[in-house]
Amino acid sequence: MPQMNLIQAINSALDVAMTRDRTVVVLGQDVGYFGGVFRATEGLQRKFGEHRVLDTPIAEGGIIGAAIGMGVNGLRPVAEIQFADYVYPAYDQIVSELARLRYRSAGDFFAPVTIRTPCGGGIRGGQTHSQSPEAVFVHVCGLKVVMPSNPYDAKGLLIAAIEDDDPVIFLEPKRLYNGPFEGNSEQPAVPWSTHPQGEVPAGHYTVPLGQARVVKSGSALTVISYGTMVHVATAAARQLGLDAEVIDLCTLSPLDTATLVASVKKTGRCVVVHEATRFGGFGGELAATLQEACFWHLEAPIIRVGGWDTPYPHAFEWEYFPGQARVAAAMRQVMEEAP
Amino acid sequence: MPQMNLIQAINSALDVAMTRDRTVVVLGQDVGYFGGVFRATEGLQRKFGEHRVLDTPIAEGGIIGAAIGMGVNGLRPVAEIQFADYVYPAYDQIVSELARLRYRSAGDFFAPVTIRTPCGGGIRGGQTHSQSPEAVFVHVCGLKVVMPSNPYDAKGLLIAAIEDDDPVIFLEPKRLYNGPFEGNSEQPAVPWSTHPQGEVPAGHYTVPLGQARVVKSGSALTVISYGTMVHVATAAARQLGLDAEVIDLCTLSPLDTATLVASVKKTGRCVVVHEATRFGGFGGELAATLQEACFWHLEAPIIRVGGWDTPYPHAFEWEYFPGQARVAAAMRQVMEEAP
Amino acid sequence: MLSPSRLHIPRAPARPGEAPDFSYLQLSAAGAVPRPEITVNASEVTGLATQLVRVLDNTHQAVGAWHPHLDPAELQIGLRHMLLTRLFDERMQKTQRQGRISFYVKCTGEEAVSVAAAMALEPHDMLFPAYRNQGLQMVRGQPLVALMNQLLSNTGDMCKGRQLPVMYHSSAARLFSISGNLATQFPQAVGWAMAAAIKGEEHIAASWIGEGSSAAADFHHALLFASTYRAPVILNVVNNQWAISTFQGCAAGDSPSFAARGPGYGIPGLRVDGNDFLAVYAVTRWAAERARKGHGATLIELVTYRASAHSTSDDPARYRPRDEAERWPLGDPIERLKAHLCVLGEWSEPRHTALLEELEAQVTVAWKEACIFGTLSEGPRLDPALMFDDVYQHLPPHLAEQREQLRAARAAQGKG
Amino acid sequence: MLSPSRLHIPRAPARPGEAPDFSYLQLSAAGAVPRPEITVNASEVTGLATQLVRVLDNTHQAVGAWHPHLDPAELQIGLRHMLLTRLFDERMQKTQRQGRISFYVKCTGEEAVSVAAAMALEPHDMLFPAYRNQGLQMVRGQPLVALMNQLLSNTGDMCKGRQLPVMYHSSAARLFSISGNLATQFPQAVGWAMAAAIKGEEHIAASWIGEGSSAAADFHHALLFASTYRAPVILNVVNNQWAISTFQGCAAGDSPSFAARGPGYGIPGLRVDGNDFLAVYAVTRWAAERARKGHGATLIELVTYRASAHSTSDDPARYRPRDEAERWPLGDPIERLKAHLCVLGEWSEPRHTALLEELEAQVTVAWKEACIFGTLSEGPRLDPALMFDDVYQHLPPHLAEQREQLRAARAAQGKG
Ligand SMILES: Cc1ncc(C[n+]2csc(CCOP(=O)(O)OP(=O)(O)O)c2C)c(N)n1
Ligand SMILES: Cc1ncc(C[n+]2csc(CCOP(=O)(O)OP(=O)(O)O)c2C)c(N)n1
Ligand SMILES: [Mg+2]
Ligand SMILES: [Mg+2]
Repeated sequence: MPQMNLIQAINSALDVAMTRDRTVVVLGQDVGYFGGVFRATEGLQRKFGEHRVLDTPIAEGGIIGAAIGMGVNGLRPVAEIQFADYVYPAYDQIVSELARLRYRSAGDFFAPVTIRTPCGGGIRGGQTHSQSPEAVFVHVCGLKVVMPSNPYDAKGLLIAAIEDDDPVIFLEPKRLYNGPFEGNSEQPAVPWSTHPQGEVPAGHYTVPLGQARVVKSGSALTVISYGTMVHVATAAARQLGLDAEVIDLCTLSPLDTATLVASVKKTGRCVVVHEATRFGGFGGELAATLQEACFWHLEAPIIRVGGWDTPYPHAFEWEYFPGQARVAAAMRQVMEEAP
Repeated sequence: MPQMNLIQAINSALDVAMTRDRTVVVLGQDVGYFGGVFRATEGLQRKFGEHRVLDTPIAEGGIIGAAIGMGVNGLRPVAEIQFADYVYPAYDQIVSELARLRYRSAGDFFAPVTIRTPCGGGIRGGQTHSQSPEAVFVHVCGLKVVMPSNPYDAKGLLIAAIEDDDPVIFLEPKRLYNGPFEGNSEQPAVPWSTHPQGEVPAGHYTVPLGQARVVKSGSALTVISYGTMVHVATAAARQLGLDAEVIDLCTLSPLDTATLVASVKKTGRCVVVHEATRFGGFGGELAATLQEACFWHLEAPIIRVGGWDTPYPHAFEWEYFPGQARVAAAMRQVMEEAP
Repeated sequence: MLSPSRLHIPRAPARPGEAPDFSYLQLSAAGAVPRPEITVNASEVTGLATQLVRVLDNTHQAVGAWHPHLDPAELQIGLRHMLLTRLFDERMQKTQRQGRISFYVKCTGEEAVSVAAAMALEPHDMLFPAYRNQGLQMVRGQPLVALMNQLLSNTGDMCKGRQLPVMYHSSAARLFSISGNLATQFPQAVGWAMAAAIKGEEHIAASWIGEGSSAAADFHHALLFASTYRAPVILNVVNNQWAISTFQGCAAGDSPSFAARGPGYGIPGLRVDGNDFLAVYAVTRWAAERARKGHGATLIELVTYRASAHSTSDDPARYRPRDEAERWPLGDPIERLKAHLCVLGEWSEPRHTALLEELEAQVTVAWKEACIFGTLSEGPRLDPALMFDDVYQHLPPHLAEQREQLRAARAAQGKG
Repeated sequence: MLSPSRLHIPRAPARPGEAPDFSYLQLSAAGAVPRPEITVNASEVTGLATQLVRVLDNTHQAVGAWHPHLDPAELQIGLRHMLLTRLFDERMQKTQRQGRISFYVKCTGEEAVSVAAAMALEPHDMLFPAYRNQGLQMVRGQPLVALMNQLLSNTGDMCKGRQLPVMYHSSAARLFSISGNLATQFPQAVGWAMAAAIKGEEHIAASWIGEGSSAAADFHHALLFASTYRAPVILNVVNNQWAISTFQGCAAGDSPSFAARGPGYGIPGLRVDGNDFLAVYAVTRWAAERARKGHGATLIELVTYRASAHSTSDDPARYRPRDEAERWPLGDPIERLKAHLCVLGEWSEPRHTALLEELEAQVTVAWKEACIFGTLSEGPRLDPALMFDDVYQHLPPHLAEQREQLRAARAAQGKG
């Protein structure tokens, strides 16, 4: 099976989707001739032509507004926002229009738009190239929100997102583009080619939206995470020698609550981990839901680990990032907690 | 003491702030000559002149962008967004600029902008005049987020917000503009003049930001809420004859966690109520924080009540709205819950 | 702040208690404005952005290069659509006053803007309306009962009770779903047109926003994307002089006109008498041909006047002179087309009266039929559980659960 | 989709492997463009949006109505600032290549855009720069060490380690904090200028964005608000032909120029040779006087060329011909001013060499001093606990708690 890094997997997903379905079009800043600043769309314009891979002006609101119109007219647009930090100028078109079109027209209109955007820190991007804004999308009903943690899932989820008739916010943890990352920037980088999830089928397949994946089953505690933090959390559990059940959400909304509840009922302990700032973050939804559903099974409070409630500072990237130490501390706490 | 409804209290706060401080300016759509579609700025332009009460073009992003510049240049702008549903075109300027300016310049620059906007449903406004978007602001560090539940607090909090050097999102539950509302649209409307919190001092006072208020102390369970839902929750508890401790957050961010934790530790039971859609809503943060801080005191899971996870539908406003019945059901549940 | 303010404040020419003043309006004589080839470059026709295309002169004759030479039968159809629009508006306003619907928006005085434009377009062209374009619905043959059902949020409501009144839609009639968020449809129309071009189709898109809404970012995005990709789209700005209480000068600033925003993007901007059915028709037709033949977008400013309140929630007497509407210099679009038809010998007072009666009866019949589907207070009601549909294509588990909760709660209350 | 696409796709005139082609550029001869009164209306000077204001002719003489008649000493200062900007850029680029700083952005070839403009403004005027305007920092006397400390995120960093390199600020020098989000500063500058007018002050604001950034909604908001309130502001669009890999034609579409967007808003749009120090100075001065005297805003398009990569993360050879920079028809701003001074007899090769040496030494000394405050890999480091400051004016409880957690965790690891 071919080895792909996460960028190549995204590229392959776009290639496969565009080959199978002539209505799939790609648009965004620098995605055409250049192939994208992260090379996710490399070669697509050459292969599918300038009319299906469009370089756009730097106007995120215009990109999504136009993509909605294209979607209404029978195309399946995949829009790239160059960094998740720059999605906010499009927030109105996404929230007020894209998410609500099917609802407000009682199903008469819809726009199957997929919005891809690199998110997360760990590349010295400072406060405007590091954000993880999933929380401001999961709260918007009508949107689906996806974040893969590896090349295999990335390709399968992206194809599923493109083929889905609902709008999907597809967040790509850019720190994982080249290899898995366990949270230690001083360790030598590992490429995806050394990782089983770097094995990616060349052709068409989907990873269904709306399903969480048990990365590793275990009985001591449940660790719920997504994106980069899946690797950090797995490593932290390994480091502590804990038999953790690690769950990768894959799709954040709609949420696969059943899988989470089953796991927490089994283990009785739970840590939720994300890279975004914690206050008002998606971890709140997860912890709130699980304490309600699993209250009588819980042996310790559910603990959330997230980025500090500050912008992502350039110089203190690794003190900001919720690395193995912080995740491990939380795991230790839920294991030890007693009245 | 004068009787004021919530609109008059807002108007009085603006009047007092503008009288005391010549740098306070008001801007927004229809706020000038007309006095605002809800009349919140009535009479201000006549009193303070066209140069301090500005009618603006219909460009929310431009309003906040300009307000930031004004704030940087020594003014204290109070911007009105006509409905909270229309704040999204300004989301980028709010999140990327207003919230981060002090941080990114290490305190060298800041913009003391207050953004007032009517939120919430209950006035047959349909999906674009009913939203409660607090969750997409509380997650943004650097912003303060406030929602009053009565005229007295509204005036005191708004003056505090204007005088604060941090940016404040000031959400006004429009269903409360004319009177308290306990969630039953079929009951005759009650004006604020019949309510003690409709007594509002004419002059200057502040209600400090960052402090929750115990509306009614009690021992059976803690009910945490804000805005319109404070009244609904209080009525639901009364209806059930429960000795509930009802807490009005007043400021959602930064959150007065200490008051909440103390109460939940005391009562051991908690219901969180808001009008916004539940999934990914602010209730998640509250429940997650409290189950962590009060785990060993909890005798039942914390239950959240919110709007359904759909847009606010015009015809089913009262089925959508989390009224007394739904809140009461949740209270009953936390009181009865057993393993 | 010791010095007096130096800020410029745009002022409405007249407020309540003052005499209406339309001297700011630049008018051209009927027939005075040249009609360029559709292949023209924006920079060659910048004059069209400040002149005013008019066809009907003071004697109600059609004159000049923009005269569209329509068949009288066509004009009669236009008159019928405009009259129906007006009668419908009046009746619906009344039903709102009676508490039968929650909200309404009239387009009185602006009927030609929508009716003439829709008639100048092809059935397959896609329309992206604002909330004040009911004439588009009429021309595209939307049944009055269907519109009324939407206004009533009743069991026949095309929106399943989800939208405020007037937020119609019909994919079959190629009428896009109306949004409560101003101007968002403008870049969407451009995207739709881009898709039509990508698919190699000849269909074009057209969209309408108010002059106040032209301040929105979406206006800029629409012009920019239309320019970059030469999208086959017509972008209409309906300048009815008011945005709720705010005078058009607030959104215009020092702009020579709203049409004048076009040439800066390389898009021709045309200013047209929005109360002149023939002029609106002709200009729309020109822009449609231009778009269809691959020459790109056109920005059209339709100069008209919002003769009624902003909506049923508004009282214009608070912010503009009471008699301003009467003093509007471009007259009434229905009266003007009627007079033209009379001059042509193709219309008469008796025919007009008969038509009015016919249309009123039509509205009355439709209203009765609609009420059978329920009103705000009476008759059948949609199942509230419908509120969970169409959030997504397929109902996800959490919404299924919430729907169950609602059903159970209603059952417990003896409802549903 | 059986038919071929009819969409128009804007194309760069040349891509790698093709011959550079600047035939699309409309140039005017030096001295050819008239200089209007500052009281002029936008509509009277639409021609200025497509012509090109130039002062320096082919023989390096200053000619025409826009000749600002600056003192040679002033010109020498301008040359010094531009040279310092370039040397600084080159040295900082090298330090990035050596891994001493994480990121850098050069403005090579665009030095006049910032230096001449800043010199034409008053010290109390407020500047809202983009990330490629380091010349503004030089003219406003920002110490090199302070700039370097920011680049290094070291213990002397004005941003306390929070911002990417080049995101400088100084309230004392009236240089606004640079944002990573494109164009957001444009409407902020307008708001600042509105406040100055409200306070009755004579200070004006100026802001700069790239031509690619003019696509952002903020561009529209800025022009609109500037027009509505006649804000005393100068809005500069630096057209350096490229936005990363995207050619200027993508944001321009069919627009005659970026300056041409102005007149549609009633704002004069001037197109100026951005590599002609004197022309940039003269046009900025004109716009500043206009703003200061209450005649409102000006939109200036500065036609220049981004001679280097977009940033240290970019390789332009992937998307444009390698020799494109050399073929840029408007030359190099430093060379041109130098030649002009030489022609005036106010400069010479030996003086130039001496100045270069002096400035290089200055940069070297500053770098050594900055390194004492720490680099990415060596020397002292800011206390990470600083990251919790300035989120709010006063530290709220939850951040105090998080700061404690960080301190405790670091102490446990034997750090901090
Ligand atoms: C984004 C947004 N901001 C504000 C509003 C509130 N609003 C509704 S209609 C209106 C005035 C619109 O005026 P105009 O565009 O001129 O259209 P007209 O009503 O005159 O047809 C305003 C401010 C809104 N619906 N959407
Ligand atoms: C809102 C936003 N969108 C996208 C980006 C990513 N980005 C950074 S620089 C750039 C190109 C800007 O080009 P231009 O405005 O021409 O300025 P130049 O770099 O040429 O000086 C882009 C797309 C961003 N920083 N902000
Ligand atoms: Mg209007
Ligand atoms: Mg550029």
